[in-house]
Amino acid sequence: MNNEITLKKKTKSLLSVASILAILVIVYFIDDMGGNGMLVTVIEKGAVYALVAASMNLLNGFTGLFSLGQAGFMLIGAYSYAIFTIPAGSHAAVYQYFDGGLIQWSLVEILEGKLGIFGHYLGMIIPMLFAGLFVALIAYLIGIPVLRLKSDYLAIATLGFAEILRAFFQWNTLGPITNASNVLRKYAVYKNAIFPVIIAGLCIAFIMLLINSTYGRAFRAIRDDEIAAEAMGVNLFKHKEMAFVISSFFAGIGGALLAMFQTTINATPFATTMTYEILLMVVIGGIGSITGSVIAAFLFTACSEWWLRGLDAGMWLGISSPIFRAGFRKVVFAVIIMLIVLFAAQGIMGTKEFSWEGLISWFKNLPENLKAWPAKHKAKSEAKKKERAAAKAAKLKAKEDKKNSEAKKASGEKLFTPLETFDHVVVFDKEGR
Amino acid sequence: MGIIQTWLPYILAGIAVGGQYALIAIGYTMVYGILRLINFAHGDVFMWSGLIMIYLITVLPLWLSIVIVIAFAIVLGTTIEKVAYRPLRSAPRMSIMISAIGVSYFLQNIALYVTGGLTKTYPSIGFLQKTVHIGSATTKMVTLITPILTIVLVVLLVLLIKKTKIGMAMRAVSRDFETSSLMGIDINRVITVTFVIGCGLAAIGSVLYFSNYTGINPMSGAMPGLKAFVAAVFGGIGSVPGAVVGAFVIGICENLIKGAGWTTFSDAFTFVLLIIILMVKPTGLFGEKNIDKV
Amino acid sequence: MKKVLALFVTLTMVLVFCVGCGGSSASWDPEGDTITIGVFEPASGDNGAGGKQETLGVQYANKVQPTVEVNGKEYNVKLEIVDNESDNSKAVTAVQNLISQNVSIVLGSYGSAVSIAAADTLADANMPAIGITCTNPQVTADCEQYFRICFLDPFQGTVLANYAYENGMRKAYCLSKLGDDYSAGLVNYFKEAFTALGGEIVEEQFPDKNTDFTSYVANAKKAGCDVFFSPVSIEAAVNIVDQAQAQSLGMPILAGDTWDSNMVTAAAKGTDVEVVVTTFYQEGGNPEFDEGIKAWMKEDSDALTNNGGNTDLAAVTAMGYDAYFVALEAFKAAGTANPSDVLAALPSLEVKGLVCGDVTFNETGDANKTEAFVKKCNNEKGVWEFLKKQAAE
Amino acid sequence: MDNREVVLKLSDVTMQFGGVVAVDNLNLKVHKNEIVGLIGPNGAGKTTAFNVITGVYEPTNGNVEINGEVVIENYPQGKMKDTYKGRNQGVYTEVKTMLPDKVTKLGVARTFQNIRLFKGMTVLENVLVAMHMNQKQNVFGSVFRSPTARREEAAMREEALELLKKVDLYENRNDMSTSLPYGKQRHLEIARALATHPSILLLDEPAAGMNPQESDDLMRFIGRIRDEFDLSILMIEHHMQVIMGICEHIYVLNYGGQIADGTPEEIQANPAVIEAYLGGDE
Repeated sequence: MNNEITLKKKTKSLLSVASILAILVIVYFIDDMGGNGMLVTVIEKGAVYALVAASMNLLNGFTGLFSLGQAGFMLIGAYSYAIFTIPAGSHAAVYQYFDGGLIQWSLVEILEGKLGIFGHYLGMIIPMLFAGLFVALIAYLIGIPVLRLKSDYLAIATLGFAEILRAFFQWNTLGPITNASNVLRKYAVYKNAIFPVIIAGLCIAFIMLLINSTYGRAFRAIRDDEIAAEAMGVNLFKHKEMAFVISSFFAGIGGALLAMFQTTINATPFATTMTYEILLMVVIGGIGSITGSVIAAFLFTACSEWWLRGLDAGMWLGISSPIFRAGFRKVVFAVIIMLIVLFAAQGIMGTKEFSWEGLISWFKNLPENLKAWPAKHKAKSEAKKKERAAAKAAKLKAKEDKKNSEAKKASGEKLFTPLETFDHVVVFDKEGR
Repeated sequence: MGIIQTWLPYILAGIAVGGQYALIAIGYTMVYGILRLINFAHGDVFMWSGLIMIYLITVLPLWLSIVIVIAFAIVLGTTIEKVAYRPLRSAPRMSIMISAIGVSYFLQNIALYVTGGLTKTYPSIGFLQKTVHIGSATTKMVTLITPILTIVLVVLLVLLIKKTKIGMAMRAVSRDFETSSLMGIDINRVITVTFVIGCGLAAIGSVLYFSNYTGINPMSGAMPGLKAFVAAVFGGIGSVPGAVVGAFVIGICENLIKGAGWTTFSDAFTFVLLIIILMVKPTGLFGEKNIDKV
Repeated sequence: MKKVLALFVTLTMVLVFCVGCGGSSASWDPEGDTITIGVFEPASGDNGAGGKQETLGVQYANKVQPTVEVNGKEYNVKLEIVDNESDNSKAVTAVQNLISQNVSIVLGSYGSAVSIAAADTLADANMPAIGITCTNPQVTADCEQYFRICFLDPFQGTVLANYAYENGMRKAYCLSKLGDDYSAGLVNYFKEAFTALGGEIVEEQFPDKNTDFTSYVANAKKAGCDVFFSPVSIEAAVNIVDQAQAQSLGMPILAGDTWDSNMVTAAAKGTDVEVVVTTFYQEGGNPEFDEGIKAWMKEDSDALTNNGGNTDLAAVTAMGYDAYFVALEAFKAAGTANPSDVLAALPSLEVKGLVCGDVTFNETGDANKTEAFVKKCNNEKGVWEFLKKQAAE
Repeated sequence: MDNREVVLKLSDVTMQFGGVVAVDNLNLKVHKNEIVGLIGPNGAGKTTAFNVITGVYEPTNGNVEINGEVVIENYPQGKMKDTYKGRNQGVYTEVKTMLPDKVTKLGVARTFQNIRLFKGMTVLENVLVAMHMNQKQNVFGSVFRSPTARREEAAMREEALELLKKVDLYENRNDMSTSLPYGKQRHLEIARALATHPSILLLDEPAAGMNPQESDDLMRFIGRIRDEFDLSILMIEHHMQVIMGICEHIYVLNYGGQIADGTPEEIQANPAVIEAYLGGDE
């Protein structure tokens, strides 16, 4: 069943290059030939979310930092990109309540004027990189105080920062730059779905390479055991800050791509809900697997925006039912997510990553696995039965114990004795003796 | 006198909303104290208590509705604990937090489906919504009742924790989970009781809160929940009096800020406060310092 | 061999994925027997309530007139409804969803931000769209595909300012929602018009998800204003009315079309809060329509729920009803339901006999409207009372 | 007297948690290439002493010298000096602290009482993490696999594999660290500590859970690595056989306080120690 497959390095590279090219060509032509609009939309949005989910996974899955600031960083990224690429001629219309705003030029136009079409794309790439770098800078500053906090405090503090950022971007005083509560639009957007796919692909490749580098190993060491990592000479703060900044950089790029995808942005949707959605993608894909995050991002987008829409509209897969009304799609979605969290905590990929060997052997073993499945299932259910029986026995015993202890209590024995104090057990400051 | 006249309405509003946050915050702080878990779903239990009230009041008398709402919140809270948290108790901390977020997402979406996304209006409970005059300010009766009721409930709760056997068990479990289970404390029972108390208080909070701010939609629980959590952190998580003090501080400051004209940042302020307290005194006002095992 | 096999497997997978989910984006098929109209409305999120009421109008119209004769052939009209969740990031996929369902025209949305967000996608597909109650000028400004049958914010803001000034109000407290371009925009136009008339403004914003309006009401009182202008969503409206009552606000509340909802009247019933709104339609303007839709809502429990549990009409419902007939007229005028032909027929379209008045479009695609209805809430009965027609000048 | 160079010196170290004094005025010296034992009943404060040395806890009083340099120091003044039991009154210096990773960089490596391996990693990766601090590439070089980075990575790998051979884990190099049997996990912890190129090694109960045969092997192993890597070793251990077998000098703690120190023979004859051990539950 477990026939190991090994491919030569050259073969693997060849396969990778071929499939990447194939995907790019296909994406390009589907969009170019005006193929299925929904498919293209899902590819675009999926690519953006794949990048953001991967960046969140770098932080949550690989460095063990439970950060919930992703939406806030995307917000900064989206705005930093949009502000510098709104054509000069559109400023008056976009910033209609702020006399055309403060910035009166567009990088895209300036560079296009000098360098032609190449300049046009450069004019998009530079603000995008700027968006990433600016977000990285903000993240660096936020990281200094926040990263000293432990798990859940970190989560709540990053979430708080994201909310503060959102209020800040909606502030009327900043209106001439951010357009306050009003939407930003007319900024440069890509023409073909291949653009977000390539950018997201490159960024995800960077994240993959990082994870497999010696720094990535240090990140994972921090995740597995902070104290041991520190004892092995890993500078906790420096590495956490590094992971935080890099992750935020990509969240910023993701935000810029999302802005392009949406063609208009305002700050309202970049709320906690968005972070939660990204987090759920990471969980579905598997915490600690970039491949999983990517697959989950596409699946999540396709399901929530496309395949399950029928659940809202009364008709799905040819089944029509009165319970299929507005909101049912989200209920189904929430149920699926809870099932995954509770019963398949590993998600789709666990901590495994994509490899050609894995894929081929999966296909090869598929028929056998399918055949073996009933037996396996039977074994599993039997194991579960046993477990249940054991649990029952344990419960009975516990009951008996309790009875005994109650008897003891009755006979005047204390229920619990003062704790012995160990040198390294949790020690409290207050309530000294 | 002039200053008091001007600011009285804000302070009153702050005290009222502070009391309501306090009732929610207790649930957060007690659960965190014992399970070390931010129960993200707590705000949604609060929202659901409000929703159920709307449906109940159409068929049942008021007092019975309130009783059933409290019972419902307790059942919902303990069920969440049994289904979503208990199986993950030995899992990494991140998993159980994700489960909490998942439950919150689930409860919100169910509410969205049931209500159809429409804002429902909370039934008016006659005497709570009566208008009263205090000096220059005019307000609802509930504004006055909330802080009194909150303080009475908190005193009862503190007595429960300090004087009864189950309270002692709760304190022991929050000290050291494993050791207390070795000492023969039924951990599951303690946790259930914690959820019962937390959710019951949240349900009472929901009656007071929604009598004051009458619109309920699926997201109604999110913001009060988050603020209550911040209050719990501010007061020192695990400490009941701390959570109450924190809630009043947040409620009053928030309204004073609005009164000062900084309305854009009234919500952001809560988080600024959170971050400041985490930087300066991570254990909060009354928190207990603990040292990690090595 | 393995190499080839693997490559083959990947390619087929990718292709299967594309084709399997694909299907081509063929436009309308005249040989079939249906024409699809896309309804792009929020059913959840901040504007869920309004979006649902607007959708109701379209649904009722579809019930009244389920077929249309185009070019001598009778076609069934089918509605394809998507939820844009009042969220810009969902709006693009939602409208794309409609386009890929081969709709011939898109109606909606309640809330301008989502309409603006969808504009580029509609333009890419060259899909005509009719905004029903999205009043922000930016919706149609740069989008040739977007038309609308309602008045605009600059108009409405001016109307409201005129009304306020004419009734002796000189200092206005303006409350808008942070991050909501509808209320921010309307407040802005109101401010411009009101200050031009010589009035004074106090401006504040409340954050997302806020339900506690105590301090805002207190601020308005503190500032000694004459009118409380808050053209925000229905969700906030209910809470504002409630707080205004609790603190005896002592000044009228003025709002725009969003507040024209039975939920507001329900909240104001039995209180002494004075609520005045401008709107598109006055109940009673067309008795036949009123009776018909009320009867329908009584029969259809879903519709009744979506209307907030009673049969009081919202102006947006009437507007939704009109929009549907405008769409049908467009098909007739185009002689086909091909999106691009419908688009070509829209600018010169003239529709009469609608419940909210006749519709013609100007060069930006906006309806030519010169008057808005001003209504006041009757606090005893909990219904709207027609006050007057107010013009901008 | 021992005239070898002193590599690790603790003076007046006191560690107090709230009202609990976990380590009380500990004075300890480790000479170059010496193997020193730290013994005492459970809860005597041995691990806490390790945590003070490695910078995990900031001592409430006292200082730590590594290779002749004071790296951690805290002599409180004023009201505090009466509160704490540390008795170096009159001497006040500024508080000096050091994070654990810096201490490791100074050449002090440690193992843990309750094994702390990186659970999500293979045996080889566990060792490679410990070498991370000595590599010089920045993150970009490392991500883009610059020639230097490749060379460094290759060298690290080679060294790690060498190390694994020495601790008998070469065969298991690609196994997950948690899948190893208990004894091998202890070996891996030591290998990982060695990979940081330490001059002082702190072993926290390396023989815990081992049978006599295994602890014999461990004794020989510790002696071997001391010679091979030129180490000075401070170890906590309960197996008297191991302690008496290889330690040159032994310190005995009880209830945080230091009750005796000396050669194994002296310790075995010390009445206070016998009292502590027979009176205790060990």
